[in-house]
Parts: sequence; C-alpha cells; structure tokens
Amino acid sequence: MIVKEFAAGDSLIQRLDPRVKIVVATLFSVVVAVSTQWVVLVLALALGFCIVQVAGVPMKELIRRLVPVNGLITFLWFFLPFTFEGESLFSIGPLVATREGVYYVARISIKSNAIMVVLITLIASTSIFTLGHAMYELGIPKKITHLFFFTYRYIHVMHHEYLRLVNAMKIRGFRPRTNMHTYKALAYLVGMLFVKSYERAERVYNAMLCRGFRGRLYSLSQFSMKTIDIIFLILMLAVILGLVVLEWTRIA
Amino acid sequence: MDKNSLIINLMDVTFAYPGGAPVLDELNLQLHQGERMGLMGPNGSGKTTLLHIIMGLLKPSSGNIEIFGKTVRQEKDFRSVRQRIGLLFQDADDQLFTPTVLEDVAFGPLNLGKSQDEARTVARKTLASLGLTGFEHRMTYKLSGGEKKLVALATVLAMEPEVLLLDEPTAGLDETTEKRIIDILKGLDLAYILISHNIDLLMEATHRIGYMIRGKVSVDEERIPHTHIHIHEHGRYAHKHGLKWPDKKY
Amino acid sequence: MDKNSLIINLMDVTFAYPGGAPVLDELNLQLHQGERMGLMGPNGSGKTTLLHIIMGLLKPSSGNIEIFGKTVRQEKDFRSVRQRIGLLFQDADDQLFTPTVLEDVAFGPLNLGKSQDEARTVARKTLASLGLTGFEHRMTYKLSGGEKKLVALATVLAMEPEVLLLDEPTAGLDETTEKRIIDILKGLDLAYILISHNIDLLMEATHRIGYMIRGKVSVDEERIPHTHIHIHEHGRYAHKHGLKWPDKKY
Amino acid sequence: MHISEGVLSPGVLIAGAGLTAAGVAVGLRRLENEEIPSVGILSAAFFVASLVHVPVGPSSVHLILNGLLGLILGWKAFPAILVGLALQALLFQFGGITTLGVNTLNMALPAVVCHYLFSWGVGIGARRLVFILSAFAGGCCAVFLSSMLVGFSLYLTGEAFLPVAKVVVAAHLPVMVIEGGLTAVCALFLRQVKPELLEGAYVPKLSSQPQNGSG
Ligand SMILES: Nc1ncnc2c1ncn2[C@@H]1O[C@H](COP(=O)(O)OP(=O)(O)OP(=O)(O)O)[C@@H](O)[C@H]1O
Ligand SMILES: Nc1ncnc2c1ncn2[C@@H]1O[C@H](COP(=O)(O)OP(=O)(O)OP(=O)(O)O)[C@@H](O)[C@H]1O
Ligand SMILES: [Mg+2]
Ligand SMILES: [Mg+2]
Repeated sequence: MIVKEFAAGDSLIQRLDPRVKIVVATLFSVVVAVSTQWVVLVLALALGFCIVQVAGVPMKELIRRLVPVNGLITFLWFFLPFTFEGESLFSIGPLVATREGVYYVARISIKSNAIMVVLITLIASTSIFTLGHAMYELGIPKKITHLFFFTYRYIHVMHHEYLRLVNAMKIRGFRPRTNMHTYKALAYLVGMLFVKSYERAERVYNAMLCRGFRGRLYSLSQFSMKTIDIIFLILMLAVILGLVVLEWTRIA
Repeated sequence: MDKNSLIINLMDVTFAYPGGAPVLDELNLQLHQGERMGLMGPNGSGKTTLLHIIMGLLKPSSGNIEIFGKTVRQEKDFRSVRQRIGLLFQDADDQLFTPTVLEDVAFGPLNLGKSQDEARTVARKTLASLGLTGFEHRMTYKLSGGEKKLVALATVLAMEPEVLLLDEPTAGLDETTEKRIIDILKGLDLAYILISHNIDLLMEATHRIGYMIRGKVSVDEERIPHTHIHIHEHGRYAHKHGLKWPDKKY
Repeated sequence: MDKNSLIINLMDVTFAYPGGAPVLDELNLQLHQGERMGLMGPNGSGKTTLLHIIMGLLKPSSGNIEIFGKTVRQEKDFRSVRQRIGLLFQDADDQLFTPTVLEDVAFGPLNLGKSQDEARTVARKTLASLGLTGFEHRMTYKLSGGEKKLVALATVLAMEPEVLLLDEPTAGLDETTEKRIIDILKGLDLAYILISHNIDLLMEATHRIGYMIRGKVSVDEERIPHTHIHIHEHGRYAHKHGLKWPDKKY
Repeated sequence: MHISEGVLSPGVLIAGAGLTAAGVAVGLRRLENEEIPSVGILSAAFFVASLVHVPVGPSSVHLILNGLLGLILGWKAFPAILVGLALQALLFQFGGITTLGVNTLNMALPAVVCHYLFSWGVGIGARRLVFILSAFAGGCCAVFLSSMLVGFSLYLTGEAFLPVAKVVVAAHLPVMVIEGGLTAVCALFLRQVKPELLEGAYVPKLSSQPQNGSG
C-alpha cells in the first residue's frame, strides 16, 4: 500500500499537540541542517533516537523508512571522499581519499539521519490530515492547506486506479520491455490516470457542494495546548537553543 | 394532491452535455410532499443527469425548475436547495472523502454552521440510526461496498434533508444489505426519488415509477395486475420475488 | 468428471490483505472443462479477491493452485495462465485504457506477440462477434455503461482464452443489456466462473452455484424445487421472474 | 531527483526556499478557489507518476512529468509541486523539510519555463506535428533543466560536488528522451480523449456553475 500511515499507538508523543510537534521538528531540522560541529551533530542524532524511542516507533519501520534517505548518502560516499582537497587518507588506484572528504560525508550522513529520524517520529505520531489542519493553524496559507488536503485525498484515488489499470494490463499479457509498444502503453496508462482522476475529482467536488461546502474545510480535531504540551515545547526549545549555542560558540 | 404540496417541479427542462445530443428533452417531472417515486430507464438515458440538474450541479439550457415553490436558477438559489435535498451519488466512493467515517458524516453539519460538538453529536446519532455504531473511526476507503453505501447515506441524512435523491443505492450490493437499505428508506419519513434497474425493489420501496427514455420521464399510472407461477431450484436463495405494491397513501 | 478435465483446482488456499483478517481461509474450488459455475456471496466476502488469486494478481499466503494440471506459484507461471484465462473486471472502467476501442481490443493480441495486422484482424473479428461492428473508432471512455462492459468483454475474448472469469458482468446494467450479455455468454463455448448477486441470472447462465462465506466456497448441489405464486402491478416491466434451471450437461 | 536533508549548504537552502516562496506566491495569486480540487489532482498525478517505472534496457527509470504539469498549469505548478513534494517527504521520506524549497524550485522552475516556451504549441487548434513536437520538447526540456538545477544546487554547495553533479545530469539524459516521448503520447491521448485538460494555459476548473455542461 502506497500511503501506509503508521500513526498508531498511544505514546506521550502521540498525544502532543500537532502544532508543537511541527514547530519543534522544523526548528530542529533547520538547526541541524546548518550545523557543522561534530558535537552538535552527534548530540542531535542521539536526541533524535531518544525521541523516536519515546514515540515507540517500531525499529523495523524506522529502518525501512531510513533506507531511501541513505541511498543518496551511499552514492555520495563513492564520490566526495575523492573529490575533496586535503590530507590523503587512503587510495584506491589513482583515486585518493582525503580526511576532509571523509569527514564531510560523515557529517552529511549524521545530519541526514538525525533530521529524518525526527521527521519519521512526527509522521509516525500524527495523521497526515491532522498535520494539514495544524499547518493551517500555524499560518500556512489556506489555499496551500486545501491543496494539500485534496492532493492527499486524490493520491489514494489515483493510486487505486493506477493499481487497477496495472492489473488490467497484466491480465492481458502485458510485460514491460524496452520497446515502443511498452512506452505507448505506459503513456496511455498515465493519460488514462489523468482523465479518470479528473472526472472523479469533478464528482467528488460536486458531492462536496451537495453537502454545503463553501470553500472552508472544518476539522473535528480540536487543538488545545495542555500543560504537557507547553512543558514539552519549552524543553525542546531549550535543547535546540543549546545546540545553537554550542555550534555558535565553537565557531567563535 | 394540491399545488402547495409540490416539492420539485421541472417544467420543459432541456439539457445537453457540450457537443452532445440533448440528454433531457423538454422533460417534466413533479414530486410531492411525502411521495416516493421510482425511476428506471436504460443505461445512459439520463437518470443521473436529471438528479444533478435538480441539485444545480448542471444547468439546463432551457426550461424552468421550481423547488419548494421557488424558481431556482443561479448557483446561490441552489445553495439553500442543497441544504434541504440530499443526493446519494451513484458511486459511493465519490461521496466519501475524509479519512474517517465520523469526520465524513460531520462534514455536512459543519458546513451548515453547526459547532464541532453539535456536528459530532448529529453524526453519531445518524450512524447509530443506520446501525453503524462502532464505525466512527474506521477509514472510509477501507470499507466494503455495502458499508460505503450505508456511510454515504449517513452523510446525506446527517444534513437532515427534507427530500432524498437516491441514485442506484443498492447496485452491486448483496441481498441482505439491499434489504437493509430498503428497510431504512421505508422507515424514513421523507419524500424521495429512487433510481434503480431493479423493478422488484422499486415496487417495494416506491409509490409510483417513472420510466425515462428519449429525454423524458413517463409515469405509468395504469396498473396491470397479473400472476406468475414459477418453479425453480435452489429455492433457498430465491426469496426476492413476490413483492407487493405497498400501500399507496400520500 | 475425471481428474483430467480439471481446469482450475484451488487447494486449501489462504489469503489475507496486509494487516487484515484472512479473506480466503483454506478455500477449495474446482472448475472442470466446459463447466459454468456461478458464485455469489455477501459484499466483501472475497469473490473478487478469489478471481485475482486465480490470475496471480495476488499471491496466497498458503495453499496450492493448479491450473491446467500444473502447479502455479511464481509470477512467470502465471504469465501463461493469463494467456489462457480471461478476467472481466468488476468495473469495466478499469479495463479500458487506450483512447479507441480498436486499440484496446488489439492490446492483448499484441502482447501475445501478434503482428499489428493480425492483432487488428482479431480485434475486428471479436468486435463483430459481439455485435460491436462500427465501434472501432469510438472513444472507450465515452461509451455507456453497457457498451463499456461489452467492449471489456471483447478485449478479453480477443485473447482467445479457454476459460473466463466474470466479475459481476451485469451489475448496474439495464435489463436489455443484461440479457444481451447473458445471451452472448451462453453462446460461447467456454468454461466460466460468473460472479453475481442476482440469483435468477446465475440460474439462467450457470450449471451450479457456489456460495462464498467466511473465506470458503460451498457448492450447493442439492436442489429444492419450489413454487411461488405472486401478483403484482406494473406487470409490463416485470418479466424477469420465472427462469428455469438450464439443462445441465457438461 | 530529490536532494536529501543535510547535504546542501545553508546559503543554497535559503536561496531555494526564498525563490520557491516567491514562485508559490505568484502561483497562489493565480489559483482560484474553485481550481484547487483540480490542481490537487494534478499534483496527485505528479506524485503517483513517480511510481510508474519505465524499462530502459536492463534497468528502469521513474517518470517525473514536471513538463506535462508545467504545460497544463503554468505558474500554478509551483504550489502543485510544493504540495506533491511535501507529501513525498512525509510519506516516503524523499527529501525533507529544509530541502523542500530547493527541491520544489528544481522541479517547478523548469515547469514554468517550459510553459512559456512550449504551451502555445499544445493548444487544441495546433497542428498535429507541432503539437507532438511541442509536447516532446516540453517533457524533455523540463527534465533537462531540472537535472541541471539539481547539479547546480550541489555544485553551489561545494566544488567537490562537481563530479556528482555531472553524474546526475548524465544519468538524466536517457530519462529526458523517454520523458519527452511519454509526454508527447500522453498529451496526444489527452487531446483525443479529454481536450479540456489541455486548452493552452487552461486550468481545468471544477466550476460550480458550468454554463452548458459539466465544466
Ligand atoms: N460528463 C459527461 N460529459 C459528456 N457526456 C456525458 C457526461 N456524463 C454523462 N454523459 C452522457 O449523457 C448520457 C446520460 O448519462 P447518465 O449518466 O445521466 O445516464 P444514466 O441514465 O444515469 O445511466 P446509468 O443507468 O448507466 O447510470 C449518456 O449518454 C452519457 O454518455
Ligand atoms: N486492496 C485491499 N486492501 C485491503 N483490503 C481489501 C482490499 N481489497 C479488498 N479488501 C477487503 O477484502 C475483503 C474482500 O473483498 P472483495 O473485493 O474480494 O469482496 P467481494 O466479495 O468481491 O465483494 P463485492 O460483492 O462488494 O464485490 C473485503 O473485506 C475488503 O474490504
Ligand atoms: Mg446513472
Ligand atoms: Mg467484488
């Protein structure tokens, strides 16, 4: 299933106000993304793993979701050590790996994983729809949040239609190969996907009009800041501020 | 049947999709208070189109539509119509678009200006009345075909409409669910138009049947009582014949 | 009915969608050469899933599938199965994806390695046999519901299958089109499994009926002749009762 | 063509976010409320298309379709792609929060450029050959520009990224051709089946008051 949400369970993180979670995850990502100090990065990664632990995200799920991120990182490991100027560390044939290069990619790897672990915690503990409403509450323009809702909703529809079309092709003996017949069939598949989804969207929109829709989406989930949210927010802000101070003082 | 009890009155309504032949051709149709009308006709004869015209989702090229005694023409005229008439779409998938059942059912009441609490209460009550208690937090897109139809019906009923337009509410459903939906409909104190290809079902759930063809609806008021005697095997499944025309009082 | 005539043989097949309860639970099913089997059961009982398992679109978690006497397991085993068994989807819309009817019908034969000319000839011939001459250049997605079902059937038949799996081929169709499709099916010299919620239709078009429930198919071989007498009005529409079990010869 | 979190330098991230914000603002100004559902479908299509794998010899590539999106949507491609990428980040962890700006820019800017260059050729009235060539060029060009921008973002982060950047662009050369071809056939399909979707710079509007039909 394409869009398998795994917002389940009932951990502390699960119950936090989604707005708090978004703010914390965003600040954390930004700070880590611009940091360069080893201490900061390692602390951030450790912090990320603590949070993901508290949220009770299953290890298997976590690893599965970290795979795509580390794809590009692995790719970089094949290049950057050899293209950085600096003190040579080892060599493979004519290629010389430098200490600076290796450190650089290592930092990137830590950064990436630290940020991703926190992002995974966020989505593991909040449904996408709730995230959308929370974004609206946080001042993201209404048009964007609406677009977000509709896109999310249609992804399901289109993916279902996509799977059904793929099955329809399969049962008629279709096997993708490198030839014109394949390319044409795939183009038709995409075209049909557009057409059918367009028509479906038209019908869904009509259904919404029939139920009194006037351009405003309401949510049943009420957001309210509780004491626990405020404590968590202050705590996390303090930690992130700590990271900033650490990064900044070391540079200075 | 006096003029005051008229709820829906279509007069000489004509409609064509862009570039197509007229689907509705000077069509006339009346629905009265408390009346239950069946509608049948070949595929593509324009039944769905007709309901969409009534809801103002499509605009006729000519003709006149009066609903609750007022002529409706503009989008804004139809806004209030849509609060009083509920449309059940032919494909329930079109009707359900939020992730959970409760949110979907509460969507209409929220749009009508109800508070979150009120909306939630109405939604729960409607679900309960359709025997869907416990479905509140199910994902809408994971429901079975029959469950989807029932939830779609709940989303419409939660708006407390005065009239229902039902576009093949039981197509593709098994007999038990079909019967359940029909029983629910018969238990409601509402006027409705019910589209179906199943004559037995229409006989059971409606007072009169319109037949749609060549852009018009002809209502068959004449009744031809007749008898069938038949024998068949697998009798254990075959209990949907033998329906009688329900008491006609409206 | 000897063992050699077995076309489809499912033995103790179990299947569950990810994270769900088993939909097929140690299910057994046999289809023999020339046999026409009906399949009914409540919504969500797993009928569609069953057909998808037979075509290898879903993989069972346990159990054994033999088709044409060979055990099939892998994707590549199913490739040849798909050339010999045709599946008509529950929703014809899912089956048609090229712009014109002719291209769509020719798609299967092209995949089977036919040349453009051959594919086109087969496609035309198939369309003609279903009374769809003149449809070659119509847009698939602008066809009416009934026409779509017929074209979808043509796309399947163009692959010259030995067995058909038909998933509610007449749901949502008017009576005339339903009758046309049933007549076409009865005229074909093929074994098939036919899913429907309409017992009368199954009685007319199949030799025996399986009932699917709780993950299993039970075939009701026992026959209970019985009589209905009923009277109703609007007799002019009501001519679909009174079907007899067809001659059972296979 | 997503760039992961943690790779790019702060300067590139900020520039990307700023330019994307500007692009999205222009797109939103042109986006009317009734158009939101239909633009939503197109961003969903953009999302789902990334699941379609096209075989190329022994390996396969996935579709990007930002060219097609640009031809249809123009500036509105910015918000559409932003939302598509945000959802990809949330659901698949492709890209992330801080790179959202750069990634959107890399995909959406080429879409807008192609719109200005080629959308005149994919109008309903266009001659068949012109139509095919424009659609092909649109699909092709968008992927090429995107790969260049991705390479450029990496290069701006550090000169050491130059070889990586070159590999990214080179790897997308076959994708360009395939994407162009698919965009052309797909556009032809739409022209034949649902021309409303392609009317020049037309955005399908799920209007609530179609004058003469379904809108
Ligand atoms: N969006 C559309 N654009 C163009 N033509 C359309 C559209 N929708 C329906 N039609 C055509 O209008 C006619 C009437 O369609 P409609 O859906 O109202 O029929 P119906 O009586 O509901 O059929 P069914 O019993 O199959 O549901 C058909 O010929 C159909 O092809
Ligand atoms: N893709 C899917 N993912 C998860 N569950 C599914 C999926 N498809 C079907 N199901 C579930 O599996 C069960 C069997 O579905 P299936 O479609 O086979 O039923 P069916 O007998 O064909 O019903 P119908 O008469 O409504 O067509 C249902 O409970 C359904 O909700
Ligand atoms: Mg209809
Ligand atoms: Mg089914």
